[in-house]
Amino acid sequence: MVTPLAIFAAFLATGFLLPLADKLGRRVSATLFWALLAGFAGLAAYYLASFVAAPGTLEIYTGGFEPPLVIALRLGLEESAALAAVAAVALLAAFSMRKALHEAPVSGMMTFLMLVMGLSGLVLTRDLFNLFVFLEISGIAGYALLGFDDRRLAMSAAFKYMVAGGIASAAYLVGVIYLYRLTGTLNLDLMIGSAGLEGAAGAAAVFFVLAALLVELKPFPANGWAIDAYEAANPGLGALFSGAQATAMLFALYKVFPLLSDAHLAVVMWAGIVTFAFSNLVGLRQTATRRMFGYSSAGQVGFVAAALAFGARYVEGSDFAWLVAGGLLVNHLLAKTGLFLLSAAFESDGDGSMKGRPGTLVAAAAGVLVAALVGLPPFPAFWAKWDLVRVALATREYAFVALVGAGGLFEAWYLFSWLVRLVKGGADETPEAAPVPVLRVGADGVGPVLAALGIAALGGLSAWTRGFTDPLFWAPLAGGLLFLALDRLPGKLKALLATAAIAAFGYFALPSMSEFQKLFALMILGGGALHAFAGGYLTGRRAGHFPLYVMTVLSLGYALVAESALGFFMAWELMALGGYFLVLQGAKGRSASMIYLAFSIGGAFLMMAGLQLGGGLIGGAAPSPAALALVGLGLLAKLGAFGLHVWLPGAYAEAADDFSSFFSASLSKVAVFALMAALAVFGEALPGGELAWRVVGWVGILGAVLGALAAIFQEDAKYALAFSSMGQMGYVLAALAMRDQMGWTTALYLAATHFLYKGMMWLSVAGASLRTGTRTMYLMGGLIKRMPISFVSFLVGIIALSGVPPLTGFGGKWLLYHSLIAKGWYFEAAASFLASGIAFLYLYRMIHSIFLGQPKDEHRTVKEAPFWLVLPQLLLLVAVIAFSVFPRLILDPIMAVVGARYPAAGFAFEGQTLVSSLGYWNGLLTIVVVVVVFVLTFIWMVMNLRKPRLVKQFNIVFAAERPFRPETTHFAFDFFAPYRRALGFLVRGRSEKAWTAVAGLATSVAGAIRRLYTGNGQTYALHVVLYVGILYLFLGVR
Amino acid sequence: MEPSIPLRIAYAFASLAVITVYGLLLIGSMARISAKVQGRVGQPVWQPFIDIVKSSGKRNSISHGVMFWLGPVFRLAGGVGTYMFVPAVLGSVVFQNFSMSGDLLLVMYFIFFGQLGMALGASEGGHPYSAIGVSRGLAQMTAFEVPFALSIISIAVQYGTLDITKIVMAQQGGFLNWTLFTNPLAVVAAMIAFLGMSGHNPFSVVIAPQEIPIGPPTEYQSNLLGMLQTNRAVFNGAKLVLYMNLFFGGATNVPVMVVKTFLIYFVNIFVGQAFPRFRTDQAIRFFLGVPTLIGIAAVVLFAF
Amino acid sequence: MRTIPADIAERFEVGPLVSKRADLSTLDVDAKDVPELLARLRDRHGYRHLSFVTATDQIEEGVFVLTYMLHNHADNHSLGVKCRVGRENAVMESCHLLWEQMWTYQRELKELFGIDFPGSPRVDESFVLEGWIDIPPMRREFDTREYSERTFPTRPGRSTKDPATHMKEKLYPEAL
Amino acid sequence: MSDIKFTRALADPDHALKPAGRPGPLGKPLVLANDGLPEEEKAWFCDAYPTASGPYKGILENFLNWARSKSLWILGFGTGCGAIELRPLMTSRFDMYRFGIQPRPTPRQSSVFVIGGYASVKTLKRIVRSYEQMMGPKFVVALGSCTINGGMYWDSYNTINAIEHYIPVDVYIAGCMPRPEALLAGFKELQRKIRRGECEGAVKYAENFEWYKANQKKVIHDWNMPDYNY
Repeated sequence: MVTPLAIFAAFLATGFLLPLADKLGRRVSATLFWALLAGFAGLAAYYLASFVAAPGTLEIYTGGFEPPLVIALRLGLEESAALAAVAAVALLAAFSMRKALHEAPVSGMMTFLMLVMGLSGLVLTRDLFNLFVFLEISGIAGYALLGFDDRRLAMSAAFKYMVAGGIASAAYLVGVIYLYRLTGTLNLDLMIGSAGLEGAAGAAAVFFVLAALLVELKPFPANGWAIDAYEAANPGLGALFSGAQATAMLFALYKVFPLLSDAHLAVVMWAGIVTFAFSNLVGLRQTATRRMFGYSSAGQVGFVAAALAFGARYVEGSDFAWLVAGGLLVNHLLAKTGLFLLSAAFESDGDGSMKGRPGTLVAAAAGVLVAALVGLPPFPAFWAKWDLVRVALATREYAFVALVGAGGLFEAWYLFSWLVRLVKGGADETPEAAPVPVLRVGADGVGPVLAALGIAALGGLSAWTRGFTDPLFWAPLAGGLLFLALDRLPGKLKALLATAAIAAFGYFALPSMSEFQKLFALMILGGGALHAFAGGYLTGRRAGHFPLYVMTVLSLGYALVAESALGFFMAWELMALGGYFLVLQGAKGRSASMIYLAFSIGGAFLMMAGLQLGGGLIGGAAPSPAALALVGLGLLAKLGAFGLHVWLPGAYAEAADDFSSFFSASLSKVAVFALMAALAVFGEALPGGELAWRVVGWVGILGAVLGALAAIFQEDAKYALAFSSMGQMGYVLAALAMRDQMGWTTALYLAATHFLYKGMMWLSVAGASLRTGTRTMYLMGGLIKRMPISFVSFLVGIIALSGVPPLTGFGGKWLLYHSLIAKGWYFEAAASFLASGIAFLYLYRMIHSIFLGQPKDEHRTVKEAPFWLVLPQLLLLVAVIAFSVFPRLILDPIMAVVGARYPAAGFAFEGQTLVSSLGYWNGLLTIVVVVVVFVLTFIWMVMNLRKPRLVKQFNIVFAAERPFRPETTHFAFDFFAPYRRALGFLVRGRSEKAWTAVAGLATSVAGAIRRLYTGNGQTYALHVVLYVGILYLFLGVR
Repeated sequence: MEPSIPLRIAYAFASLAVITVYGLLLIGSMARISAKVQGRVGQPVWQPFIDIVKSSGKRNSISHGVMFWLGPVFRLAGGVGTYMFVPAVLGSVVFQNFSMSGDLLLVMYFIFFGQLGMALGASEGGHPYSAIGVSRGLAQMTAFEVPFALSIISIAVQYGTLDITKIVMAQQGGFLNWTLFTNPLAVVAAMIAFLGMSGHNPFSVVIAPQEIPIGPPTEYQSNLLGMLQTNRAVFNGAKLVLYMNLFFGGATNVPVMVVKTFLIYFVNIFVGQAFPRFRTDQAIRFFLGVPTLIGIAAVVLFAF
Repeated sequence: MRTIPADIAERFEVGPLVSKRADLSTLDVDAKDVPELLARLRDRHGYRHLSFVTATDQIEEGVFVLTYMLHNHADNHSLGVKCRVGRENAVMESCHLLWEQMWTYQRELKELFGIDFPGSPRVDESFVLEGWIDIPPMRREFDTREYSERTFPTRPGRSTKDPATHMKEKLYPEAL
Repeated sequence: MSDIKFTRALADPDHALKPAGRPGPLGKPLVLANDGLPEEEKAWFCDAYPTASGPYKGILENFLNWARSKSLWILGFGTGCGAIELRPLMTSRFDMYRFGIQPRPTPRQSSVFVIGGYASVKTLKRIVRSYEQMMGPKFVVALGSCTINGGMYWDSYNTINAIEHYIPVDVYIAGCMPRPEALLAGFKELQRKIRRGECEGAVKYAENFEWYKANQKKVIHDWNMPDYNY
């Protein structure tokens, strides 16, 4: 094995040779530079490979003597991994900086090499003073590199960096001196366990070393200098700082952990996590990309340090450090490197405006990088976070968990906002604005794509090593990748393929499902396949739609069959991520997708905490009210329960029409599934007991009332349907909260029928808005004559939704009221009456405004909706009719499922009659009576019809006048003005205002904290000194 | 005991015929009573029959489309169906109708069947006033449903059932057993809702004849109008029978039913002749005010 | 006795102030001065209210006399500003910027007298007559009876009787 | 001169001024009822001409005629000053409801059109439109001298002189103004005529459609509606 000393020799030699080679021409010196970097990377890879194959450590003693006489280096698995990381980042960064490096004086390349060498030394050395030397080498190289391209801003940043670095170095030296005095050695291994470290003096000495290393890790709030450096640095250099230097510094910190007492470690842990939360909070207000990445880097590094310290404090063995801190670190360094390189390629200058929009591949890479950084599956940070939170909850470090959650949420917000700016271009959401051109970045895209590939591979590896070998688990990702590869195919073909893919998933997944899971599989996978087919309704390729769609549907499918809490949660997060991107793809999806994301991530974190508290979803854990409450809150956010619903209308409405339909009809049901499953696992007890369930019931009912009320005032068809969905899911929630046989039967029945009729209505509206080119209802009208099938579908949908017998909806109402009254929830029942009455208003308004009334001249020639939309509607229509005629078809399986959980309580079928303790309902007889009466009446009408004359739209009695134009005759705008006068005050978006206030609070706090960062070097120096002092106080050394 | 299917259908037709004739006569006599209040002689009691014959005897008709034709079909089927789901006379095989299809909830929701269909038919007429009328009607409906629902919940709690026949059975044995006396608050709430349901003053803004020429049916004519007029009788009959069953002890024979429903309907006239009209938003606020509080009180009284 | 305010007498060539009643006077003025005079009356002399604008057809003199009737609410006085416009190609300056409702009167005058007000909103649209194709009916050369006979067919046998004579004949034939 | 045309047209129903509405080879009229409209407005209106339905005979028709006479629904459209005389009919003093007469706000549901006195050309257009929108059989009661021969407006430039030229009339009630009692008498007369089967104005209108239309178009110059308003 090549001795690692060769690394230093080679770097130093090359460093000296470079100026000479440069005399022969830049080409020669550059070749030398690249050759060295490549060789270094190759060596690091070789080390890594050999240590993975044969674990062990290689101790290198310089000069042939044993320590303490000589400096010792160590090379093991950990060191080689860190070296590989440094090398990889260095290569990518150098590649990104190639132009600047080639053009600047040769000293640029030299300094670059020195920096890399210094970082390698930090990783390898086992000697405290040698560590200082490498600290200084890398530090000085860093200052120099910052200024190497001679920009004024960079020079000033470099100076501030130097000041902070100097303070840190001074502290370090002081610490090392004391340590040497106390232990008589500078070798770390000899120092560990030395009696000299006992007592206050030892603690203080260690503290100085620790403080120096911490300061070098750029902790909040003493990191103003670092942020300035990130902002000013060349993006490639930023990557190097954020990726390689942070890796090396964290490694150095990790190295000194054995010296630290628990109090020291606590300081590291809290300093790290506070940095994570607050750096990200400040990042909220940031728009300049590199500065934003600077905050993110500081936060992430703090997070890794915190995780390291946490592991050292609470967990035996090094596996935790490997999995969690290592996972977080590698995740951070690859993602951040990729992002810095992306910003170099796309950003025109530091203010966040973009030169152009990336193509599909680079956009996908950007998505992967951001998602990875935020800790979404399947990337390494996701798995790391899961473990970290599990242990943190087990050790009751709740504040720590809360900070992890908060920091992650803030980071997600600004990073995804940046991503939106990148892939959509600009900050303007007006549809009239010219589309941002795609910018071909060529070689500059290689770095980010490589980073994304690496991170994805590592993520996959993490999953695989955790025992996820089930093909169904991999299906969402594989499906997404497959369709990404097929993205060039025509949209209609892809729609068919996607249908097939989802059907295939169902075919493989169904055999292992319970009846309960099958019921939801019908809604989710069945709905997924239907909507995949409907996805063919648009012409063109629909670039990017199908990969995300297939991934989302299949991850929902996996969520149904997941056998572990982690698997379920992964699928859940993946689904949220897919949903986010699908909403973002909508023409005006920006702000809607961001709000959706915030609630998804927040909700998911609560859920994760709950799952961990409960100890696992499937496979009996002890009942835990707190776990149920947390999981439940997370699920309520996904369900769009009242108060947590503010994301819902926008997300439903602004996504592509077919996905809106899937979103509302199918996706929302997974929350119901999860809620029911959670009840099965965690028990039914909530903190607060029955009263809490009553509150949940009221949340559902309020959602039903206010959702319906908001729906009637919408002019946009999709918003109306979105609010309607919110209302309908409110009933489901209320029914679920009853937790008895009738309640759950009601909930499942409502969920299943909502899937059927809401799918019909969304798709019908999709067809209408496709043909008319608008979603605004009053601009449509009279489409019944042009789109009769869509009309019938919508009509059956509204009859079913409104609960008018004889269609399926009535069953839902019957069950709801019977169960509510039987349960003794009388006022809930009365409020449901009001809600279902209000539902009539928006349903009528929609069908009137879209399909009836006056047709517009420009819609006189529109055609029926495409076959791709019509067929799914017809299938749903058949299902609705079948379930209407024979309610047992759907109620029998539901009651079987519920019966397995709740004993029958005076509620069963007698023949075709459903009998409860309060009454009875015979669906078959009802529909027979209605149909017979209807047919007889119809015959009566036809028989009495004399000389019927079919007339045109303006052949109406218009007070002896003639109508002026269809637009002035179609009564559709502000349809329920009297209602607005009477009850409009109830729906003025109080929830929206409340959440806006919360968001406003966060951003203003961020703004206030940002004032710390004055840009003044002296202030920053003061920050650093004060920070060290305060940390010392926290240490509580007496 | 249980009649055969053909016999049951025959009974249903007989029952329907009785309620239609009675409903029309009821409308005619109420118009005559109104005339008396205004110091007029008024139209003949049988005038509704003549009007229906006249409308059905028109020689031509127009239509705006299929849904326009189906509107009155929905409406009349809704009226007839509602009646079919209500047992009209306790213990009578003939007037049992098809009440075994479902309980009170079925009736309450089937009421919407005709309204929804009619609203759609009127919409296809393309007349803005139709849509305005429907908008007002639906808006008002959601409001009066609240006290009505509370009242229904109250009696469901009181009698422990939503089965109409059982509710009537529970009220037998002397008029003091009627809901009117055992649960007066529920009856008051329901009767106020009934005013809204019937669309007489002060809740007649839906069909305001001068302002939005009779609202939803403004484009309907000829036999389509005839069907709407017929429905008015049947539907009124069904609602009155329902109210009688729920609140006024039901009926064990036809004369009792006639007397009771006549008196219930008379409340409309009594109030309608004395009050001017509410605007829609006023009506909504009205129903969600005192009547709702009365309904809540009725529920509270029996539930806790 | 009212007098013409000094500033008006100074600026415009106005005729004498003719007092019709205690609360009504008229003032003759040249057509070209009308807008300015009206503005001054409105802004400085309290005649803020425009009661109406009308025309009379002085066919003998070959002119239309336009009357702008203003009212001063403070001292309850109406002032008619009169001007003369030639009947041939009658054109008058539009004053719709002074009072918003002015354009309605001008549109009426255009339709019934054929006096044009260039620039007045909607002045060419029909006002009360829909689809009128003859000469404006309020012009005195328009023969309404002839027009009616030409346009509207009548039931034959119409005769006119003097009511007084007719009733006398009918009720008291012996008196004749 | 116009009188001659008038009487001849009534005597000779085949008299046609132009070949409007006569079916072409494909069953569609050669000239559509909305041919006079601008191109972009044609699709808004039904383009068919009226067809005569009736007169019918027989016991059923007699019964229906009886019902029609007992259920006279007046179109609530006061076309002239005479409409003021309709209001007292609703009051307790005259109480037209006794005779099955009641007002109805829309022509679709009315069977009687009361022309309330003088009809200006502008109103005539609305009268024609409303009349055509009524469902047959439909009856017209013309009230006041003005409808008969122009009355005091006989020489007015914008008031027609005989309503009969434009829509068929069943009963005239003379007077200026006729008193409510006269109106009641007129309605009673209308009921008698209906029962005798003599009120077939709708049939007459359809059969002499060209003549009526030509008369209407002669006075209504800004024709912005189809020739027949369904």
